[in-house]
Amino acid sequence: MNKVKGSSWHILLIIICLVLLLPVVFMVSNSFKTLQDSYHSMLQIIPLHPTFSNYSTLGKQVDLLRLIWNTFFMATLVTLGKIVTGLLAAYAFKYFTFKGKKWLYFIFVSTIFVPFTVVMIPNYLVISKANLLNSALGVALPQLCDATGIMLFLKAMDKIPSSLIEAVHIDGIPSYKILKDIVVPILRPSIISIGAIFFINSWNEYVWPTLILKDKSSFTLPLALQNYISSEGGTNFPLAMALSTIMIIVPLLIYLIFQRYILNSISSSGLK
Amino acid sequence: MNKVKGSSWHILLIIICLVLLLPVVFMVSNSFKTLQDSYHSMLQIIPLHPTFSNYSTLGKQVDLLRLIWNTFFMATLVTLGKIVTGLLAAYAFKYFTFKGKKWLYFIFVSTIFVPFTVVMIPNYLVISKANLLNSALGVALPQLCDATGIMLFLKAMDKIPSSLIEAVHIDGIPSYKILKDIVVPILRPSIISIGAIFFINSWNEYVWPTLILKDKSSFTLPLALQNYISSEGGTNFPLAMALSTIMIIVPLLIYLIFQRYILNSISSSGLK
Amino acid sequence: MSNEVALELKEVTKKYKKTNVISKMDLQIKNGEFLVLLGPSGCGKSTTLRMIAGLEKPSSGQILIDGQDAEKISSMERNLAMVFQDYALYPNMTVYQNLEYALKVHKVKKEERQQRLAKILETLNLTEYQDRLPGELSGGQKQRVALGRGMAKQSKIFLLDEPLSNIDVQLREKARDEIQTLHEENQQTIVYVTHDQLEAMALGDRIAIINDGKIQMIDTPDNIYNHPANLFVAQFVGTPQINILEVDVQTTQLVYAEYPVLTNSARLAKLSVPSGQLYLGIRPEHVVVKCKQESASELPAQVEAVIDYGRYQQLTLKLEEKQVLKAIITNNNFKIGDIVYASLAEDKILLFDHKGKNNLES
Amino acid sequence: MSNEVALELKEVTKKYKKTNVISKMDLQIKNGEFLVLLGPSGCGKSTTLRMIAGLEKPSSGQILIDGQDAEKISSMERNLAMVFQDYALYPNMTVYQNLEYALKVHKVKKEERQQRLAKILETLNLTEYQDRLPGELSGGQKQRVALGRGMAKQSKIFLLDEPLSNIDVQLREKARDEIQTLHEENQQTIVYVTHDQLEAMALGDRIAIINDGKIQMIDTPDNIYNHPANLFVAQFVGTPQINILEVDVQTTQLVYAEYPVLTNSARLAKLSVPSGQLYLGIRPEHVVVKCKQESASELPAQVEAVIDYGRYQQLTLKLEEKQVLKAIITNNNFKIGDIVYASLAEDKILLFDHKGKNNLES
Repeated sequence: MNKVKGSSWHILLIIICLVLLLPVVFMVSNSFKTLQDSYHSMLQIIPLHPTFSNYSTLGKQVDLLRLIWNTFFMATLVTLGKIVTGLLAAYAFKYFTFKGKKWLYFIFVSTIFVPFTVVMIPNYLVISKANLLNSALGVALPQLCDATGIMLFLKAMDKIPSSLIEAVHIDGIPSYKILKDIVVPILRPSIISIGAIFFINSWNEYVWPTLILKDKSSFTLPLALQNYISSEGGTNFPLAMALSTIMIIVPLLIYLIFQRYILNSISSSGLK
Repeated sequence: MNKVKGSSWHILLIIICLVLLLPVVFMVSNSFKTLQDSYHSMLQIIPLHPTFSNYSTLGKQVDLLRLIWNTFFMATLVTLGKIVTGLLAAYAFKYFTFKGKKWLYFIFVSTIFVPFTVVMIPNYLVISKANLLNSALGVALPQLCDATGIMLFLKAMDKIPSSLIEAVHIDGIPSYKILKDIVVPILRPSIISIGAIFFINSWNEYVWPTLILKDKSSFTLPLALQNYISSEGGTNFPLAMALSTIMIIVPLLIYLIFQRYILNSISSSGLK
Repeated sequence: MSNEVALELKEVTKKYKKTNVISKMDLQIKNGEFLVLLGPSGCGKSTTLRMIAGLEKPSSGQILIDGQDAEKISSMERNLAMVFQDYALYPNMTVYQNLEYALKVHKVKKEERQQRLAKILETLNLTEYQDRLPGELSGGQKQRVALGRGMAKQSKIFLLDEPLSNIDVQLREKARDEIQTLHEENQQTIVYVTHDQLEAMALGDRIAIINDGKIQMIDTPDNIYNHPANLFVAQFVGTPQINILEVDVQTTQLVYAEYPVLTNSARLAKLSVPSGQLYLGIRPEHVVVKCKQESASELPAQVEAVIDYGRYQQLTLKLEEKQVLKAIITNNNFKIGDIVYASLAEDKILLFDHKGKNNLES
Repeated sequence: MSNEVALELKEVTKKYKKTNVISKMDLQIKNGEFLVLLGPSGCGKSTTLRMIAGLEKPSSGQILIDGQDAEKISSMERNLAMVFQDYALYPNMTVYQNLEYALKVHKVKKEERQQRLAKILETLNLTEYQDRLPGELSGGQKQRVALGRGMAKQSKIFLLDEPLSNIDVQLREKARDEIQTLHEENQQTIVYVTHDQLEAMALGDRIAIINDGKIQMIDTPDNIYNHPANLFVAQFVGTPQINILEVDVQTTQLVYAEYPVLTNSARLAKLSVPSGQLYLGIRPEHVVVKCKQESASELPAQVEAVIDYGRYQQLTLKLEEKQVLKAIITNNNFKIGDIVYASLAEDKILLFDHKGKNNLES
């Protein structure tokens, strides 16, 4: 790739980066402030009197491990479900031919444009009738497949040369083996990074879980966080920030662990 | 592409499609039911006594046009912001070289893994200090750039052969002209479909706008909808369904208008 | 008789969106034959191969494999192997695993697998690379692995789709020799697609030249070069291209401009073309270039370009009215701008009718 | 003197991740010269072109354009045009707009633009396609548009990166002639990258053969073919490849196996190679094949393969111990399995030292 120096572009990027990062810095910094400091000097980046007290208070008030486990379990369930259904559906769309395929695909993609907010109520009724309130499964069930996932996997499958699939067909390999032995191994980086995105989205989900998870013991992190944000913007601001900070640890760990796959699957070239 | 018949795959797709569609059908159907019918035969697809009364009641209770305009204006603002910043940043990442680029990119992508929920509170404080509560701009401002958009545009730019950009460089065309005359026209289908996704996400946004938009006259559709869903699952269910149905009209229209671009940009091949 | 034919196409037609890519193609391939499908890009040669492989279905017509209707048997049961232009190696498997995979899925016993593959790896000089991934191989090595994967199946029919087009020119000659040796040793039926006429000439027992979805000629390399069935075949085979002149038929001779280029009246009489125009084809190596005019049939020309290829030289001669004549010579005494005289070897002249463009003597 | 040199590379080195892609390359290109950079893929020829274009920066060394240090001037100011392998046409602009775009941005007046482009479109036979988008053109047409875009800039130096590799073989000959004609008319300095030796021989005033980031030889096509500087050049140029035999130096003769293949003692004396082994190179057209042995220097061999290319035939002969000898003949009387005798034309024999592989006589 041709690389040209461009200092004005460099500055633009740094500004965008700062805009994206500032709230995070601000959040972490306030989680180490006393309630008083946070109130008086909220925008101060380095705390005047750094303290761990918010974290210890939090540890006393809520069962942090349980919260993390609940969130993790639910997010894992959703992620696995979306990966499996997404891969199967994308594979079927890509490599099989049948009547009405185009129409089916058209409808599939249209569901991307139907907001989850809107289908939440019907879903709620189904879950409640199925007696799955207060369970991670109840949260996960209606999310086990979604069109976005199918689209992302379809896009990823564009990278597999069609001759590869044809070669396997001529060799008479059954479909499920092609998927298992050829498609999945080749798509591994894409699966990991798409999976990471699924996981994070589910990890952060708030509105839908509030409907299903009423019992405090089934709460996920975003629900617990909401408890610290009263309708008018936070009774105990540093405490909320401490919980927020805890909440981003797992996503960032996932990013760090899988960064190789994630960064590569974004742009195959040009950033080396 | 080699296309093989696969009836079991066909069935799988139809099932997934039904799972995705059923809540929508259910929602539309209930919006035409009387309160009583909806209560007694909620799962009945075709209403026993179809009625428009829910829609007319809704028309009396809320200013629908204002709601739609508010939502539309906010979503447009966010979409334009994300497209402009995303394109500029992606262009800079792709075609320019500077020190620390890899690090900057690493940080950029990491912000995808920082949930908006978590940075909501700091953002809220900034917006409230800037006196932007109850305004669409207040909702839009912290969302005017995001790393996901940059990633999507970077991915789209992979499709532009590097030789094309090199050719323009040798011809001595300034960067802004390359972006305007070459990159943007070539990426038009991607810009439209990425823009559509941005728009829909913003259209459906609920949590963040509730913090900023307190005044009823500034409400967007999801906020109004929430008013019809009391904490325990809906006092007037058909009314909520009617509002939901109205809410999906604009997204679906956008899908219908731009379907050519959207479908093409998902999978460049194999679905013809 | 019937079991001598390994593969047969009967009036096969393939349509995409109402345009015929292949029109009523008939083709018989004998057991053990090396048949090359040759043609320009988009002529339908790859589509033909893909239909034989079962990757595409004919819109109409029949494909018979070993006398059986191919439509009733799956790609696998056709008992054929295919090498793709991009090799289509499984990137997640080592060389050995690539060769082994199909056998393993079809439950060939481990011992037999090992024996078979050891021999193939040996033959193709791949033994030392057997644990590498395709990404770690050079183009030539990948091509050999693709060949090996096809061989491992021990199928009767071997299909090759431009297998040499992705490897370095310098290695192509060696790879081509290897394919030929393999064919001699295993005597499989081979259908080989290429757009490279030299490759086709070197490899094929017979060559089928395809254009516009139709077989233009199917014959041995020698006949295709020396007795092309029509103008397309004549122009497609041979570099530099055959020279084509428009000539007038006169009672006892053929005349280009005012020069009588063919005076053999017995030959002309056989043609039964009363009068009018013909296309005359003469290959560059049959154009004799002289410094002085020795007979009235020699065409005066100016040397426009001289290319020295080492083994031979190529002259571009300019006749009257922008007509260009290329000549291949082996002792170059000419310079750009020289006025020369070109004579066409009469017995090498080919004649094509002006309308149908078919060879008038074949 | 200095203004005769259009382009100069001085000890240019290019490293990627510590491996040298180009090592201390020196190169002078004269005004109006047509220089071809020829080499196998990955040899560094494209990198060289890209450094000249300013798309890559040398790790060390200097590039001078018209005597000016290129590092101090931008790609644009280098006053050069480039044609890319994939043509790099702007897909969103018509043919006319593609040609016009750079001129428009650089504020060339509308009238002049129109005049210049009309002429170019005319020359390249593109006038009727000027309103089409690149997507609606054939490969050959795209290639002409890419050429035209380069011509529109009227730059002094024209860089071409394998411009013919993406068009049909049948059209390549014509396209090549066109490029040559354009060069003759405009007398621009051309640097042309290709991996195709025939293309290089046909086009280049001089050819620079590159391998492993180094220039192996830079000379006229004729010298490169007949007096290659080393074994690499000898083997890279010419199809089929030159035959290489390992021979022993004896006082008055060179001996292959027990056959004295070179007995010219005066020539041997000049070599000043006391004894030991040499590589002997002989091109296939200089191997004479006979049915009967006439002298002791002729090598007995068996015919292993016969390929008829129409204009000539290629024999693959098997000597003792798996050594293969290829021969080009024009009247084929041989069949596979025949026992024949091959004599090597003494004055055409090339000799390379066993270690450095350099031509001992050049």
